[in-house]
Amino acid sequence: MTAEVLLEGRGLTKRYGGVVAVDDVDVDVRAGEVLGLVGPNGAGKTTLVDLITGAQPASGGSISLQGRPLAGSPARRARSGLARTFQHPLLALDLTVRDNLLVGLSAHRLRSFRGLVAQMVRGMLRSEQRRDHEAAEVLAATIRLDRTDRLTRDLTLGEQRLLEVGRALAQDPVVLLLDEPFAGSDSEGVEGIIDALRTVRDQGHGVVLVDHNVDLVASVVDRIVLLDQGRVRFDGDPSACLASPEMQDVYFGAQEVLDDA
Amino acid sequence: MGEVQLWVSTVEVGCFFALLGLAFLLVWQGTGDFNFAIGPLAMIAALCASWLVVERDAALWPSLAAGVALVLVLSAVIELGVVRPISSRTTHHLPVVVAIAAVLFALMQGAGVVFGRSSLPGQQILTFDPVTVGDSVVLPSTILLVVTTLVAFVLVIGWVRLTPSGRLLRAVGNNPDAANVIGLPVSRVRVTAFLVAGMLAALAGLLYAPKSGVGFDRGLTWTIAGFLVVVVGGTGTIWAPLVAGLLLGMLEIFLPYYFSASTPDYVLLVLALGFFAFRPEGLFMKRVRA
Amino acid sequence: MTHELVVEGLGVIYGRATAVRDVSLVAPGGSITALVGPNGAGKSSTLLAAYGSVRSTGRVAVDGDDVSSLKAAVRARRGVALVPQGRKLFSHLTVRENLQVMAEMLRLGGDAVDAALDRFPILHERVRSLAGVLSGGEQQMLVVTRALMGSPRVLLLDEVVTGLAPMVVQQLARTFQDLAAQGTAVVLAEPNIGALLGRIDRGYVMVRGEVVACEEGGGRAVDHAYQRAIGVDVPPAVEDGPVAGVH
Amino acid sequence: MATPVESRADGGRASVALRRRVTPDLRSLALAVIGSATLLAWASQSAFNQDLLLLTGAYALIALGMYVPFVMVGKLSLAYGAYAAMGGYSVGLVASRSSWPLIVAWVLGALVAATAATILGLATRRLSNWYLASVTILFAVAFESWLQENDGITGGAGGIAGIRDFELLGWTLTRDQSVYAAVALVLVVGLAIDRMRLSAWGVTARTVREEPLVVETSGVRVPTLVLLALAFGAAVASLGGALFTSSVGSITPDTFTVHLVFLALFMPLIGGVGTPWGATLGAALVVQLTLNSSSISSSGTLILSVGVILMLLLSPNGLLTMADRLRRVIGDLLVRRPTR
Amino acid sequence: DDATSSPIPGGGGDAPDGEPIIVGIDEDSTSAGAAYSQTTARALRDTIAKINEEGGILDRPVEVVTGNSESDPTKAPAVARSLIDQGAVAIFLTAGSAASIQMKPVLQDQQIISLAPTASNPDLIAQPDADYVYTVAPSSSTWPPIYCGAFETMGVERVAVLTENSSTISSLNEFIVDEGISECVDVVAVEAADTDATDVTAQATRVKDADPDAILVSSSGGSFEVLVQNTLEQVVPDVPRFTLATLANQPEEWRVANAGALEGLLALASIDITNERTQEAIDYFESVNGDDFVITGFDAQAYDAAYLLKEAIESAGTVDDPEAIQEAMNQIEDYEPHSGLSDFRISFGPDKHNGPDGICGYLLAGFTADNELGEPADVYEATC
Ligand SMILES: Nc1ncnc2c1ncn2[C@@H]1O[C@H](COP(=O)(O)OP(=O)(O)OP(=O)(O)O)[C@@H](O)[C@H]1O
Ligand SMILES: Nc1ncnc2c1ncn2[C@@H]1O[C@H](COP(=O)(O)OP(=O)(O)OP(=O)(O)O)[C@@H](O)[C@H]1O
Ligand SMILES: [Mg+2]
Ligand SMILES: [Mg+2]
Repeated sequence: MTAEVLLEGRGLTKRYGGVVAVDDVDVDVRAGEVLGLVGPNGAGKTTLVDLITGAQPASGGSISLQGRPLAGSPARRARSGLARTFQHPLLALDLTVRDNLLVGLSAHRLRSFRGLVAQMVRGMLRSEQRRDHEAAEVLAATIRLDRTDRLTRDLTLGEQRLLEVGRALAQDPVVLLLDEPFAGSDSEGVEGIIDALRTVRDQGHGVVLVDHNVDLVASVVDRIVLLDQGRVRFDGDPSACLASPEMQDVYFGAQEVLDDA
Repeated sequence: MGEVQLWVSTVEVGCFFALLGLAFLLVWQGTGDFNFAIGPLAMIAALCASWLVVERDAALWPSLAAGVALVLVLSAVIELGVVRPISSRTTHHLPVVVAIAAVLFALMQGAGVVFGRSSLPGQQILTFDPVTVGDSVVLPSTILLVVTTLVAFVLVIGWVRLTPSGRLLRAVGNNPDAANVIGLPVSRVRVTAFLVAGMLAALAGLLYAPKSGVGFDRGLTWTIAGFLVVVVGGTGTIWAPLVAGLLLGMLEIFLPYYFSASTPDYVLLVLALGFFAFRPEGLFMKRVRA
Repeated sequence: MTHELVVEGLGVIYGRATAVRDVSLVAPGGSITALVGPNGAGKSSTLLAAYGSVRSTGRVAVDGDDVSSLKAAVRARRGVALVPQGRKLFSHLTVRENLQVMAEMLRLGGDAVDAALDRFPILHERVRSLAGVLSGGEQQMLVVTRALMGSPRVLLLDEVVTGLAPMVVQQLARTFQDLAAQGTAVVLAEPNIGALLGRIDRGYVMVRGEVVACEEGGGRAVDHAYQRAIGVDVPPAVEDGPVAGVH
Repeated sequence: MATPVESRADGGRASVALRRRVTPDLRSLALAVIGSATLLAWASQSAFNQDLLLLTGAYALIALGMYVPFVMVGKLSLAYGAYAAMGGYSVGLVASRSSWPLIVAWVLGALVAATAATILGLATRRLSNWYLASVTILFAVAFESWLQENDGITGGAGGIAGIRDFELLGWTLTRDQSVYAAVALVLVVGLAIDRMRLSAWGVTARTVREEPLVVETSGVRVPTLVLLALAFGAAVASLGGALFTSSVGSITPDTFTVHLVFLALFMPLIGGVGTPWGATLGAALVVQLTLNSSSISSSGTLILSVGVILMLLLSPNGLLTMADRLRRVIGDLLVRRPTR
Repeated sequence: DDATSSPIPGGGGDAPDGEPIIVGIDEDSTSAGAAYSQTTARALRDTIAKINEEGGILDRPVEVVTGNSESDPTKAPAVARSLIDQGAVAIFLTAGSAASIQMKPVLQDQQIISLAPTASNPDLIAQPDADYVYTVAPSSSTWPPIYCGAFETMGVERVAVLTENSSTISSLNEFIVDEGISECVDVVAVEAADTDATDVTAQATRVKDADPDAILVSSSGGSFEVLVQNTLEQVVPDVPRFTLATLANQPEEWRVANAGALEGLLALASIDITNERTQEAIDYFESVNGDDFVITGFDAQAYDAAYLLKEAIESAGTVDDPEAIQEAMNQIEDYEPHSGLSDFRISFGPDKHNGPDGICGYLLAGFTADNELGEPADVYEATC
């Protein structure tokens, strides 16, 4: 592949006391690529996403986005073009679906100090902003969530996950990172999410997709990285990955994890 | 040897703060709310006992028991009659905070109406002669307060850390939703938290009152003191309030000694600003993932 | 002995919204019963109502005894176990304490916790960690372990394989099959049963709070019923879908 | 007022409302104007009522100042007494030390209060609410001490008295006019905040209250947003202090105390968290209950706090929310009846 | 609506009729100031009842309206206006002085004669807005000579001051300490503590370190003073202590102190039982409140305040002309009060809005071992 490398992580490491959750990982995400990140439980996938997005400080390594070094707070990295969802959906439960989408949609206007002040003043002077609401409705339709006036608290977990993807999408990111978006989604939700990440890819942006539904992952990604115990065990073509011995070994279960009593 | 007297006072005030803080912390651990009524509850225990003794010529021990009993009843009423119905009917956190603040005022004013608005003397529970250390005097009430505080901390720490019901308390406070789903007795635990906290507050009020008497307007001051203790100590461990209480006690006593009376006001602010900037979790805190 | 869960005319209402309307189902011991349906269909609400943690109307019976009026804790002690959806654990308590709390609610003996911990070696390594620092899958393992502590008669599993790697899923599935074989009534709620297709004996399809189909012929038949119910044209012999095969 | 719960309303009706010309903020404003007109008519009956209305205006501004940071962003600051005092002392100092127009004092007070709020917010910017609450309460206490001790600047314990009347462009307001001006000021600020709440900024701010991490990962600097809210709130509260001081003509260190802040805490909740107009309604009720009620044997604060508890029990989200629900129920009945 | 009005029933035979004269009382019945405000307000009502029995003022009955400012400065102006709205031609200020001070602009604007029976804060009668405000209690500037006299008798040369850090007290201290006792003795330490302090050991210890011959406690009484006295008793049991006037007027606070903690404490008191006029007041109050009644300076000062108002209105001959009443008030000379020593007199003038002439409004009395106020101490007797 010759496409431009958007996100480049080198030597990423995260230690918690004695536990090494992510161990010297190199990771690339190219333009127009969906990268699958798979691995057994506790392999370090979520931690790696956290390190990239700045949700947790790294113990070592460096990251760059579109050639520029990526550092600092999550907000700062988001401004550089990252957006993510969380393994356990993080939403404003007491606001409506539309409001949650609005946060993503309006984020780019609020990212500078001037923007924050200007929007605050504008908010005081102007009545309800209809265009924002229409944009939210359109977005809701793409992720197949209807009734945007519902309180987010009243959504099921599956719907919340969908909504979270919608919010991340709304930020129009350069690289979108999704942590187990398919978990608990029905087939319609799955299609909504797949549509969404294809859109992002087709715009020449990158997607990192973490999920345990490997067949589904393999069917939508362009490349798979297999993590185990914080290290990269395989990096390559999805179908090759599925068939690889590493995958059999650490993921599909040659070894017993569970003691059957 | 004036220094010794200062240390005696530090320990005394520190223990009082620590007990109030512990009461705050228990409710926080069990319910996730700050029970701002802790100060007035401490005040009411002391005021009720003194009122019975002074105005009604009641005997000492029944009066003390009545003070404690009243506070326990009030604690249960606060939880069952105010906090629970409100939190079950709204998803916002604010109404509960505000309701508890309203309880704070209602208790203070109510105490003023019932027990009168003039101060009453605290009741001396032990009446042996003051102990002299150097040329400083340690009053029986001080000794009782300190000993009770230490015992209370040991008991509460043992309870919360080691016993099933203590574990239950932490579980319910940590994730009431999960507790509810798997069927833990959430409401019983919450009431217990309020009751034990009320008990601690009552002890604090009764044992500290001999120092300066007690009046209905003390409630707010005591609430703020207990609240600061929890904020400085953090909510991570049960013994944090003891350390934070003694620390605040030291500031309250030694700053006026070396500087002026208003110095604690300023120093506390500056320390808090600096402290929070560098130790954001308070003194003690455990972290988990978002 | 073979146990049985019977639910009759179940209704669940949240405020003004009706989540479950007149749902009746039977989960006989010895088999794994699936409850499938799209997001928001009311699967979780049904399971929660059966366990007793949401208020509901209708009848719930375990082995013929009506438990509708019992609180969740009592039902749990009578052998109803639930793996709830989402992160329903105590993140500031250690792994061991999380299990201890449950063991005490179930009034189990002192060695119940250690026995439960043996189920997942990963958890055993981390008994002293706060549950909140575990990875998503590790947390799910903890929740499953917690539910299995009391040797349940009825096992209610809400999206139980969420976040678990395939090998764990398959081993868990085997455990559930074993339990079922020993007589436990296992109910599995999933919006997407791909990964468990081969393990399911029978199932119900729920849509918008109501049961619309009951299928006795195994996982694939249940899935077809589901597809039909949500309006997907299912050709008579579908072999591959977006499903994780059995490895 | 439809705003507080329109978010809960079902989709169909809300989108119809959306298409209406009259936006929710204007509908709320219309009701607020009607309310104010009623109050003005009542105030014209006596000088005492005028005083109460001015005090209501001052409290309303303090409560509105709390609304944005407290209700919207969820940041509990307890220094609003100090911020109001800054507005008040600014008026007092400018009036007694200079011949500048008093409007300068209002602006100065707002700037000083906003700066103080920013500094306090900065120190606790990465911490949970309770840290802000404790730092601000410490600040309020220290500030009160400072006002008392620095006679040279603040007039010490006696404060500043004999403050001249408010004048604008050489035109001194009569008492009637200042009452009207105060009401207008509250209406303008209330409308601004109501609009702000519904704007993209407001939605983001309300998300901060619930899940700051969401806003953070969308690239918005949460600490900056919070600081803006705190500074704005402080500035509005200082206007309340300035209004009070201008109308009374004097100020002392214990004019605005921590006690007042706890009262102010009640106000947004009494009216309802859904809209800033709730805060103004709350201010009016607080003033009526604590001042305009028979108070020889009973305590206004007692009535008020018990009232707040009862009200929260009946309608945890405030009176306006309750009124709105009532309106909707009645509306439903009226609409449905013919079809039955 | 806003305050209850209570017509005082005429007890005697010739109860005046005619249009009542309305006077207002700002009584703090619910806040921290309630402890003293309620006493004063009750005494005022009693005294007004007596005035009504005696034929009222200008042969018209006097009616009292009451407002409650809760000693809260933000509410005080509105309370003043509410009393005025109800027709009050004069107002008695009995709540905390910070609240009373905040009322001044309203009183000035509406030209309402106001008397503060117990306030000693000079700021209350300081300009601006003080044309209509009068105080009756000995102003704090008259207190130092009494202390100085006692110091001299007792051979005290080094005095330490322990003071409350409140608005009321810190302005008093200017007169009592800075321009007062420091003229006659060495003030070796001035220690302050907050009103709501939970502990004053530090201040007491610093006082001790200064090695004084005597200690003056400057506070507005209440639990703060008790805390201070308890602590001083503990830290410096052997040093003689002095206090201001408030504690002497708060019998209910005495029992709050630890056993014996007040013994020997010398307080300013305005009750001299040997004073015949005081006895007259005591007799009246006892007839109303029962024989258990213990008179305090607050009662006597309230009694005088009511009579001073009566005198002013009667000599003005009208209640409708505020300036005339003010004029009459300023003319009052050598009024014979029911507090202080028998030589004590009260006069007002255009620039003298604090009544007491000379320093004999107060005497020094010592506390007994039972924490009760005893006989006048023989350390000093003020002459006028
Ligand atoms: N704060 C922490 N302290 C100690 N260990 C931690 C902490 N956070 C994460 N870990 C450990 O790091 C490892 C990696 O966790 P991570 O969440 O990245 O796994 P994952 O690949 O996302 O797994 P899953 O598929 O189960 O979500 C886990 O074993 C976890 O227990
Ligand atoms: N606490 C609640 N308050 C209000 N409505 C709720 C609540 N919980 C669930 N609902 C609503 O009830 C309906 C059924 O929800 P439930 O969680 O039972 O569905 P589910 O089938 O489990 O969906 P999913 O597959 O997404 O988990 C949904 O429409 C949901 O929005
Ligand atoms: Mg993960
Ligand atoms: Mg579900």
